[in-house]
Amino acid sequence: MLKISDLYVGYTSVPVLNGISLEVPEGKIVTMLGANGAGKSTTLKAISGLMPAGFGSIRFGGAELAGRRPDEIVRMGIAHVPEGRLVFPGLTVSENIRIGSYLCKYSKAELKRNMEHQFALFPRLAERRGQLAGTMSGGEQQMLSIARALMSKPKLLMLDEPSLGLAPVIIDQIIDKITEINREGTTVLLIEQNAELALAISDWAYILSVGSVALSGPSSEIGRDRSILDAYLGG
Amino acid sequence: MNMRTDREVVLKLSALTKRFGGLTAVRELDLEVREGEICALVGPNGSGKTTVLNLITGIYPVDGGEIRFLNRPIQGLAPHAICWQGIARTFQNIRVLSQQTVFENVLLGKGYGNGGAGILRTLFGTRGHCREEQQNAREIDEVLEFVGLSNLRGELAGNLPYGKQRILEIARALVTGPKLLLLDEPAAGLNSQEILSLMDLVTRINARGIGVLLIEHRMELVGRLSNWVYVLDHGVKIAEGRFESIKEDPMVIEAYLGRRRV
Amino acid sequence: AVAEAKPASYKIVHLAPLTGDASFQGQILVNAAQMAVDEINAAGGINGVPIEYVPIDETSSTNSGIEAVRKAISENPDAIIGPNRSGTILAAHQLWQEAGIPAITDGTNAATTKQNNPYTFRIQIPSTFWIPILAKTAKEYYNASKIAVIYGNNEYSQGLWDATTPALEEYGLETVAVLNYNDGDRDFTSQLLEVRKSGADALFLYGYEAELGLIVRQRTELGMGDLPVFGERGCASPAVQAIAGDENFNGMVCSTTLSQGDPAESIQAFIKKYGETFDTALSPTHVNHYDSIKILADVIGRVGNDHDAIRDALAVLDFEGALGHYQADSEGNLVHTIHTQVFKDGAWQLLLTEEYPVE
Amino acid sequence: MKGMKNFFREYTVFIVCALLMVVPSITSQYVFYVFERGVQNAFLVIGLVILIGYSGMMTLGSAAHLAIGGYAYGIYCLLGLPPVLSAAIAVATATLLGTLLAFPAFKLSGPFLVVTTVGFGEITRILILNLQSLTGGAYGLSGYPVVSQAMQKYLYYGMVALLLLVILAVRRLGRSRIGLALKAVRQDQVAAEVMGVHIKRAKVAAYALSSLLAGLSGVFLANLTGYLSPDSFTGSESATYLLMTVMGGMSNPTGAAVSSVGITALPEVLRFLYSSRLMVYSLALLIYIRVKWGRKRRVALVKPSAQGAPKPKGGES
Amino acid sequence: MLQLVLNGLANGVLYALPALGISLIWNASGQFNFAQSDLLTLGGYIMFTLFGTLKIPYVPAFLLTVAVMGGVGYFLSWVYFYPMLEARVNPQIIMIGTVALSVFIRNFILVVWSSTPQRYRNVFGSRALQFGELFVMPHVLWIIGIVAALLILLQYFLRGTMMGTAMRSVAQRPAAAWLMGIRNNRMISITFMMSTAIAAVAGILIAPINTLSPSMGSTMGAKVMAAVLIGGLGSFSGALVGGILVGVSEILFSAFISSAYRDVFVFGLLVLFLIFRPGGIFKADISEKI
Ligand SMILES: Nc1ncnc2c1ncn2[C@@H]1O[C@H](COP(=O)(O)OP(=O)(O)OP(=O)(O)O)[C@@H](O)[C@H]1O
Ligand SMILES: Nc1ncnc2c1ncn2[C@@H]1O[C@H](COP(=O)(O)OP(=O)(O)OP(=O)(O)O)[C@@H](O)[C@H]1O
Ligand SMILES: [Mg+2]
Ligand SMILES: [Mg+2]
Repeated sequence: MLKISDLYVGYTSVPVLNGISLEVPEGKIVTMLGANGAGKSTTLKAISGLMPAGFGSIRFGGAELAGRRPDEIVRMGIAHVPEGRLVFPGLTVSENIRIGSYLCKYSKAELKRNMEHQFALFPRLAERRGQLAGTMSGGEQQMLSIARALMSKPKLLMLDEPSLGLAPVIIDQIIDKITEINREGTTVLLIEQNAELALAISDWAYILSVGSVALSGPSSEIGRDRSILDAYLGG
Repeated sequence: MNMRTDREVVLKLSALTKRFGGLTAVRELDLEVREGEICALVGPNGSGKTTVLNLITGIYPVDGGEIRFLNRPIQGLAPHAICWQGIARTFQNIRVLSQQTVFENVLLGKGYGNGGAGILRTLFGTRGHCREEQQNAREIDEVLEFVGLSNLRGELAGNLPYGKQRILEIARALVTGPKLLLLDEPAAGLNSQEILSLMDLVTRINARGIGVLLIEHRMELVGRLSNWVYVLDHGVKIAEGRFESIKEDPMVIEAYLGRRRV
Repeated sequence: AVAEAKPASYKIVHLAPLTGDASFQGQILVNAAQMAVDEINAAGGINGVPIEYVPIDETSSTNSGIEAVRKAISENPDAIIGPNRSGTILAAHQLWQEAGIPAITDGTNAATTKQNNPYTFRIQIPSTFWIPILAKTAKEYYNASKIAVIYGNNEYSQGLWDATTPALEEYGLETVAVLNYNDGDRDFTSQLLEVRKSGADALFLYGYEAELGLIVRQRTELGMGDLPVFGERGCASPAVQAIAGDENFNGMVCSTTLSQGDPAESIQAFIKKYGETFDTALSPTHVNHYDSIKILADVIGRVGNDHDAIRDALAVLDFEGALGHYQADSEGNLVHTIHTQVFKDGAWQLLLTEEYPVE
Repeated sequence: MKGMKNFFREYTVFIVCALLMVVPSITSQYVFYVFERGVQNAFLVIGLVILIGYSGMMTLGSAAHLAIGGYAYGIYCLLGLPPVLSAAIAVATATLLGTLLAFPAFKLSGPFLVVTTVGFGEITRILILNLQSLTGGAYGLSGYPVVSQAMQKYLYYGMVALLLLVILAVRRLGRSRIGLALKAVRQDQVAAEVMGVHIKRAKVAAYALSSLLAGLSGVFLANLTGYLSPDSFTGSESATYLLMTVMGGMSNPTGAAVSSVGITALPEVLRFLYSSRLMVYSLALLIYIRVKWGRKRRVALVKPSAQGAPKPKGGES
Repeated sequence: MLQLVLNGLANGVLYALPALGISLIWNASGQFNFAQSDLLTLGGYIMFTLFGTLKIPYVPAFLLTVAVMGGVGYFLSWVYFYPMLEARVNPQIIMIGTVALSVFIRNFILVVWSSTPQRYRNVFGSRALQFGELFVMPHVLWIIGIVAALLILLQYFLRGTMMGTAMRSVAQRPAAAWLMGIRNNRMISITFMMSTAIAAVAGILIAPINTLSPSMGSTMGAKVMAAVLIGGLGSFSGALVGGILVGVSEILFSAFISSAYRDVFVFGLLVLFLIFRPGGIFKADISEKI
């Protein structure tokens, strides 16, 4: 479904991504692991167009993404839960969730049903519908960011460290949710620092090291040898 | 209360309360950190942990109760004054000066207004001023070495990866010369390997005699580091004790840990 | 001045506000002067030498005005016309004094000619004379006895107010209300209602165009249209008329240099020609520099282009211009005939003509 | 390459001041005056570098500080104090009154602060306009002793020398802990306070220094023009100073000096445009701002094949 | 006394009208546009040309002016605001750019229309309505109505519609808004079109009441901004209340205390407000979450 070949991306003149190639097959959960600064977030930003791709190609279901604006890419069915939450601080919790469905022309009833879905998943948010997102706690904002992305019914869902700052009990729920929506047909590209967790639910894993793919394989295999994994994660 | 060191109390919160509009974020909280201890503060999201740090460091005004540090009440003091008393912290949402270099960010921890750095001395570039600057630079380099950021000294802080920025915040806090360090989710965004080196760092900091109050959701870290754990839920303390006993507490499991992990 | 070789041209620099809030006045000043220059040059110049006319933007602020004066002096002209702003004149007059260049300034503030600068001339009547003629008109044509005064908090209007009390006393008029406002004010209801309460039968009004127009208009809006308004020459500006609207302008009495209602043939010819040459409306207040050029041409034609000779000639000037009769007083004011006129039924009518009494 | 750039950054200030020094001997009176005004403005603008460039506290009231300095000088002189003493007290007065603005600035930022400074500027101007007995009101203030025409040249040399010292000192300030505290005011006050930075004191320092420089500039202005009028200290003058600060690169004192001289001269250079002068002038500034900052920062990647770049796995592209 | 309050009201609604535009931009783009008051003047001049000079009937001329000014807003967002926002330029620099823009527009007007004050007919009638002892100009009632209508419309648009929410989200977190599929550049263009259109409405209404001159807007500008802040930046009701408060209190002050120090009073009032109630009257009481 998503195929990245030989991608170079950089901030200044120094490339952060050094010719990355990876593939996300339809209907699967693929995870990216790697040390701090390996370039995982940069890869997602390149896919969703937040970072312009330098060289190489990013193909999504046959269409080339490189060079397009983020809103076009998102319109093609990609949702990106960015690093650092990026909720809209001056919008209320409800408004934040509602804006997640900006592209889906839901009817009033559908919108309401979908929002209630999210509130059921995160009861904490339901308690705080009217609160400004900027005053929510870190973990609450993380929930909001995920809920917002789930509103849009994407074909490909990209999550950048969804468990960041969440209480263990919530992480469990999120993991369940990810597998659930994957079962319903959404492809998932997941970045996760908690390698065990990520490997447990994903089908395929890529390990990034200083801007290139160091290792890839079925998650079950990658997870088997901790020592190799630890070597790469050490940065 | 089973087996806690009976060393001197460094920080003592009694009946601390904070309200935001109709919401009580922290309710009647009693909490102590003792000398040389690593205490952990855990709890579900939005249970008021960060708010407690904000109250201690004077960012939010206290609505009720008392905060004593080294036996002196500190509530009502301005944040910088509290820092000068010896409390330093990091932030859950990283707050480095992204347009400044790593070195400058750490220099910020040297403060302004508590001696040294006089305007006239700076403008005229007196000898004393230069000596002070060199002294500061040496100290900062030493701290950067200690946390392992020496090689990034001249890098813009905003360009560092997430994890490194967290370490940078710790370095900045160390330079203030704290007696108590408050860490708000230092392990967020770190992978298992990096968590190991963070643990090592915190242990080394603690070994310098600096007390630590740690907020964390990564239980492996809490379990390995902390002498004492406080659990908050909805702003109320629901349990305290050693990690081993806390993790068996049904209330804590229900509200926070979840069943799968146990 | 007989054997001297003639220069290629006589250079006259004209400082006028061409940018900023007063720029429309500056444009009229320059238009009028340009008209005179063109006429003279078309007729062969001054003794065969053409005038080189250089307008320089004085801007509407004092600070950059000073820079403009320096610029003007650096052009090394035979004479300067302007500046137009009293502030600029006060700030910069020493510059042309040091350079020894005579300047025919146009500031409304009488202090400008009291600086002991023999090179400063001023094509103006002291405000001490503008006001008495208004008072006289009020008394003789309107039978007024109780006067209300509204003036703006600016240097120009305050200068006029200073001259008002003695003038009113001279004609035995009683001041029943004195009110002021700040530049930029847009609502004058309270001042006008105050005037009405005072039972005044004439209103003396000093200020800049924008506020004048609004006050005159709001007077009618509040149903005080019958109260005659007396204003110094600024009131005759077409801008004031435009803001107030013709229908609200009836009963406006102005003292002016040139009266559009003046039936004299030369005046009507001038007005006609101006209208044909430029598309900006003629403002009777600002066309004086037509005569300034004519005066300089006359003087240079008589004494040549030596700065001090020009200065000396200006100091004893007695010149019959197209728009009036000009005489120098002891301070260097080039005083001239003035009139009062009233706007009635859509046109200006001449009321009074007065020659300034030079001692 | 980088060394060269650093060298340039360190030493341009000397080159600039040396160039300014030779101005009076090679130009006409009129051009010289423009330079004098430029250098005089530079003091104020360097003050704004501290206030806006370092600490991010915008102001549209800087002309008021200038006015206070100038008027205070004139008034003290007219009260009979000797000029040098008057100048010193005038600068002190400007510093004191300017520092008052730090107090609203404790709480305010962004547009709130800007509009407050607009208000401060207006209040000052109206007071000058209305306190006639002291300030001459709308008639303006003149008649106080000024540096004579003959001595102007030496005043100018003095100003340039002082400018050099001020630039060096302000630059040192920028690199010091105080400068860092000021930069933290702009970027993250909360973090700085928690790290022990006395933010209020830093703000007071910034206002004090910048109004000191503005006061100094005002005293020079009073001496250059010999006449002060309230219309020289309006909001649009403040806006011009703001633009000078931006054009100088916001937090670069040397740049501020260069842009002060340049922008002071620009309207003079544009005189030939007559009435469209200010239009062209402001448009030029706007375009400059747009082009300098608003360009899309396209990522310039080293071609993977280029020498020195890390070798890609998959060969050339 | 009552008459004075009425005058203040008449004065205040003129502040409230442009204040709405400033609040809109603040909400919908997080920018503070110093050129807003000059855009207002520009609107007045375009109306002057269409209605006063070319004698196009009022309503079509009105609509045409608003449309032209909307175009100006689009143009400005396209050549200036959007590229600056996209390049993530420090908002201060963007704001300073608007200062230059303001000078430009004022001088552009000066060059095109000259500085001669102008006027066109006040269609709401030029005789004060008399109620007993009190005088009210008919336009005051009209403008109050228009401000109220705009206020309700804007409030509904920004809070109640998806588009309004999207606009605010672009202002707060452009990157995240992009990820919601919102076209930032189009949103920003629409924001500026709306704000210049509102400026045009304000200019059209104010010009025949005040005097149309190149500095018409900027002489009001500082006090409009004070009104916005007193009312609460970003709040539409605040714009109305702040405008009226400034308008009424300055008239009362100049009537009873001193007209010379009137502006000192207005800005003093502002400073007091900012000290004791930073954020103004209508301010959502939120403290930043650390
Ligand atoms: N604005 C920037 N300018 C320059 N370099 C940057 C910038 N942002 C990030 N980088 C660099 O890009 C590299 C990759 O960053 P990226 O955020 O993709 O890493 P990551 O794998 O997601 O790490 P993390 O685990 O911290 O999220 C890092 O080395 C970082 O220093
Ligand atoms: N400034 C504020 N205004 C309003 N509510 C606030 C504010 N700050 C915090 N809150 C609320 O107080 C509660 C406690 O927040 P706090 O940040 O202390 O939680 P936390 O325990 O740190 O959670 P997390 O683990 O997610 O970081 C939250 O529900 C939050 O929404
Ligand atoms: Mg990342
Ligand atoms: Mg927290």
